[in-house]
Amino acid sequence: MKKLLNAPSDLVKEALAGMAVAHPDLLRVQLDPAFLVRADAPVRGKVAVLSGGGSGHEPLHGGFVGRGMLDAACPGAVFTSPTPDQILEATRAVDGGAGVVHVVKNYTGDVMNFEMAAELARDMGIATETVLVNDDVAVENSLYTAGRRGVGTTVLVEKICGAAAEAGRGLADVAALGRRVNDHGRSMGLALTPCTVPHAGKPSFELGPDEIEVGIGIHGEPGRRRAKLEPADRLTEMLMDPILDDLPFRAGKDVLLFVNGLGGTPLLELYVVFRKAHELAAARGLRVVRSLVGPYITSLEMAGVSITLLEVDEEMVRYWDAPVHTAALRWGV
Amino acid sequence: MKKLLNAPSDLVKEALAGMAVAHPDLLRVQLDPAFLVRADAPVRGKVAVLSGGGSGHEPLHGGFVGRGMLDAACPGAVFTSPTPDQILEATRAVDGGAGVVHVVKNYTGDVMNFEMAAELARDMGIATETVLVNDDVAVENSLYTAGRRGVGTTVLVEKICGAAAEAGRGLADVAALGRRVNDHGRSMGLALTPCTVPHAGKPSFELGPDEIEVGIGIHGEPGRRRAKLEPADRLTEMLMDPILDDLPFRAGKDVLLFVNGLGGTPLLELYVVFRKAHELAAARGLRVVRSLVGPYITSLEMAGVSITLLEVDEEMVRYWDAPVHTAALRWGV
Amino acid sequence: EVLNGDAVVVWIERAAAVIVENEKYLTELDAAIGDSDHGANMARGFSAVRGKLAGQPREDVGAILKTVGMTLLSTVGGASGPLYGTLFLEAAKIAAGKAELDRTAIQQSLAAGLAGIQKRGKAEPLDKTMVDALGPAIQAFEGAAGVTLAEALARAAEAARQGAEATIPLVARKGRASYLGERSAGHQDPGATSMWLLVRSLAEAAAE
Amino acid sequence: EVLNGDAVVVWIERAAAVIVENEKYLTELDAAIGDSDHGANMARGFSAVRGKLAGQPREDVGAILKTVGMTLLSTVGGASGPLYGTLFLEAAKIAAGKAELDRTAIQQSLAAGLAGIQKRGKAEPLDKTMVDALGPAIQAFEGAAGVTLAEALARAAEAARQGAEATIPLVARKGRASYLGERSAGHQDPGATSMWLLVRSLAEAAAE
Ligand SMILES: Nc1ncnc2c1ncn2[C@@H]1O[C@H](COP(=O)(O)OP(=O)(O)O)[C@@H](O)[C@H]1O
Ligand SMILES: Nc1ncnc2c1ncn2[C@@H]1O[C@H](COP(=O)(O)OP(=O)(O)O)[C@@H](O)[C@H]1O
Ligand SMILES: [Mg+2]
Ligand SMILES: [Mg+2]
Ligand SMILES: [Mg+2]
Ligand SMILES: [Mg+2]
Repeated sequence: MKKLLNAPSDLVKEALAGMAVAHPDLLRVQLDPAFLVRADAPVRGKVAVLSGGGSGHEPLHGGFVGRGMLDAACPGAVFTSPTPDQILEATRAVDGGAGVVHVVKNYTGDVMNFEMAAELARDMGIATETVLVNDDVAVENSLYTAGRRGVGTTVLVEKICGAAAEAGRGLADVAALGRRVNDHGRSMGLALTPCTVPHAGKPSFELGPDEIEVGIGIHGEPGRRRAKLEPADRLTEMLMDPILDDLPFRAGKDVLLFVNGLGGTPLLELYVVFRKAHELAAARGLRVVRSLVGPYITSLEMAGVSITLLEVDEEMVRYWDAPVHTAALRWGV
Repeated sequence: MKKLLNAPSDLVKEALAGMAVAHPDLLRVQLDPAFLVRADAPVRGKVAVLSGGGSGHEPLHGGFVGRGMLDAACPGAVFTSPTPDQILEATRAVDGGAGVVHVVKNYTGDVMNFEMAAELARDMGIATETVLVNDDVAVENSLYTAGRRGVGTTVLVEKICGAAAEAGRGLADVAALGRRVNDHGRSMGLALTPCTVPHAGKPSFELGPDEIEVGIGIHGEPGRRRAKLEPADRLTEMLMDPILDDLPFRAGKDVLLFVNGLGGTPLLELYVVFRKAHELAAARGLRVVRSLVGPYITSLEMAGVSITLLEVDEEMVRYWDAPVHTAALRWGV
Repeated sequence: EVLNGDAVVVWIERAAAVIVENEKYLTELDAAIGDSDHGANMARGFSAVRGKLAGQPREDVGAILKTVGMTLLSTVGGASGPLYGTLFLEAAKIAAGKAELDRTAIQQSLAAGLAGIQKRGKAEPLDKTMVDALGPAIQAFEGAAGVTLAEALARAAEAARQGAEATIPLVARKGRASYLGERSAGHQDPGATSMWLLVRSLAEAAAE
Repeated sequence: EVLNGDAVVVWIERAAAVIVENEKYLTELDAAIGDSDHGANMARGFSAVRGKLAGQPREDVGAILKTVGMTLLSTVGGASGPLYGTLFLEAAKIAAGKAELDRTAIQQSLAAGLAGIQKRGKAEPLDKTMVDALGPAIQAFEGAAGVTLAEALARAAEAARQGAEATIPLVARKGRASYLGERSAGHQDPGATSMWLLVRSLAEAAAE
């Protein structure tokens, strides 16, 4: 295992310490239990937006803490959901009296830990709402699974909810908007290489030189099926077709197209995929009105890509365009 | 070789096409010869800032095209300097009558191709100035080499020159400022894994499971020496010590600390390195007044990191903070 | 034929030791159908528990179990954290204020723990989870009338082992492994395996 | 004992074929001490040249060489692009307006090309560059008095080959390989190698 780290068990805390000194204007870090909050938290009277999950998906979530996006992020160990006490403490630290929205990716661990934290917060008189993100079309049959995973749409939910909260919208409103974003977003990914969890010390799975995993999550777990490596255009179709058919996305609609790198894939290749995805969306009569390209929700150093398509309405676009000032996403400020 | 591409020879052009559809508000792409210009080029009366080099270092340079940074970028084939005609055409396309600054990384190919382009531009009556970036302290003896390579400081030169040009400074001023930034910036990098040039189809070099290359460039070439993989803190010292000693950076000065990912290294690890680099800078009595962390000048999917330290003055900080609106770097707008 | 506070502490310390010993093994099981962290999660949690138990008074078995539950809850994370946390917290409710647990109390505690796990995680038997080790263990314990407590717990441990092994052919329907669909068959569930180790430690502690 | 336009075109076409054939080999040499692109750069350039020469009139050797130089300049890139471009553009100046090149003109053209390369790239002999193949080739050509043109060029090609091979023990002082310092020794310079292929193609064209 070749990684830039000291002890695997110190990785997350040392990275948090790095964030604290790199972005003192943006955020504050607390270590025990571990969480990040925006520098001016709690913001009186504003709904707070909090998310969290295992580490290893950076910049998600810590890189999205700041004005116009997340009030707090709770990082767990690598690929391990944070614990209820972390989430509870962060919830308390950012509650400005208007309640806290928890943005939760749909994984059993995240769901249960956030659930327990929300129960504890409720007992302390803090109102919370949970927005569950489950946008991964690779998981087809939710009856015999833990349900669809939360992947790329998470970033869009966090941005749009964050902006709505910043604009003064109430707890129920922000949560409802977040759910609407989730309902209109669909994602799918594929991996060219596995990643290595620092504690495990070796790759999570093995792939032959011309094999890929299709329908991959973001935790280094194998995907839904193994396939042959093909040209980028063909692989882009392999992701876009199920996405387009699922909502389904209908001609004439406006969409946000988000091509996400899983960590180890160069930007050059992401733009090659973006080009084809854009072409396929256009061929279905969709208008790509907003774009995002880059590694925003990653799986350590895994090479691969995920595509997210969000059918946007006027309100979502307005909140997408609203100022945001975080380590990883910034505009208008 | 596992990459998201179609034919290797189409990679750069397809990625440019992707950038064109992803960022129509920011930039325009021309394909033969290939270059990108900001959407409103040429800007009348403004000095234009142009850079270029081999592809494979994304977001450098194309991701820095836009208001407040580069007016144009000329991408060559992967790791291959662009040609004089590309540079000449881009220079013509962005000249707003006030001249064009060429930001050139010090590699034989870049230097010669830019030189020839500048000669041709001069023949056409376009004034150009060249800012040569050569900040890599790993190359010690410039007498017996092609001189120090241009690495991380390039990003800082482009940002600061771009802001100065946007502020209406003249050609000689912008170039002088760029040279001052170069003179006060120092960098060094190391690689944990090689990268694979698409045309070559296999890794540029081989490294054992516990070997690293120290003093690496950004073209997949081997570094100055091979060393054992050590804990991140120790590796950070291995980069910071030569940097700190070289300028030398003196106690009491303000610095910008830039921890750059070479492509395949997760953000989590970059922050671990940032933490230690910040500590080492502070131990020397330096004040880290600005930070940048992320993959900004990369070497395809290479795992590794480079550190850049820039001794800043008030003017550099002011131009660093000035609004910038590009695909990869954006604030204040 | 009872478990007092000392015995419970011995149990947990044995469990901690065996979990830490088997960290790599549990992680390898999780690598096959999950995300390679179950070993690290459990080792982190039980190491923390070990530290917490050092200063713990032994009079109230419920209080000991509560400490274990709270510590697991705040250190394990992932899916197993809330589930193992719930197991001990629910058991602690039954044991609250008791200096020792007799067979009935033991059985009620385990049953309350299982019920808590199923309420929180919604897993049914044969969903390929830790339930498939704990469920059979409780049944075996209930069924072991007329033998010593130690023997009853040994039978429970053996049932847990068989239950864990019996997850191999199953297709997961809960947790992260369920995303693999048919590809999850052929691998033993990591959580069922750690549950077996936990029950085995209990049997060993009772046999001492 | 002259090279006319047809012969020059035959030369360039042979060169293009052999460069494309050896793309992988040149890239491998560049992988060892450079950035793995020399083969692709040269193949891209000479393929473009091939396309350009199709419609090229044969009367003016200078015009042919200029087309080659301009095309290499705008398609090769890297360090080798401007250098090979300069070689042909400088040679083209000598050959301008000539329907054929005699020995003196050939010699002057090559010398002008070398001078251009050295002016642009500042490399001295033994810096481990293409100069180390072209320099010896020109010397051998000059020294080959009293033999046929074909034989003189064959000797030049042999000198280029030896010059390229002689770069193996050298420590690079110019170009990207110089960053490797001592580690550059033990590898043959890619540019010197492609230069040898170019001179060899010229000898073959002259022998036809
Ligand atoms: N809904 C559930 N009910 C019961 N047990 C579950 C459930 N989901 C997961 N598990 C158990 O948790 C184990 C995985 O734990 P762990 O790897 O620590 O967490 P995660 O899956 O979040 O990475 C599985 O092997 C399974 O036994
Ligand atoms: N300054 C120089 N003078 C002469 N030849 C040079 C010089 N620098 C590099 N070269 C030649 O160029 C070759 C490398 O070409 P290429 O790989 O295409 O370009 P790059 O080094 O830019 O990747 C070297 O092998 C060497 O022969
Ligand atoms: Mg996990
Ligand atoms: Mg090159
Ligand atoms: Mg797991
Ligand atoms: Mg090269």
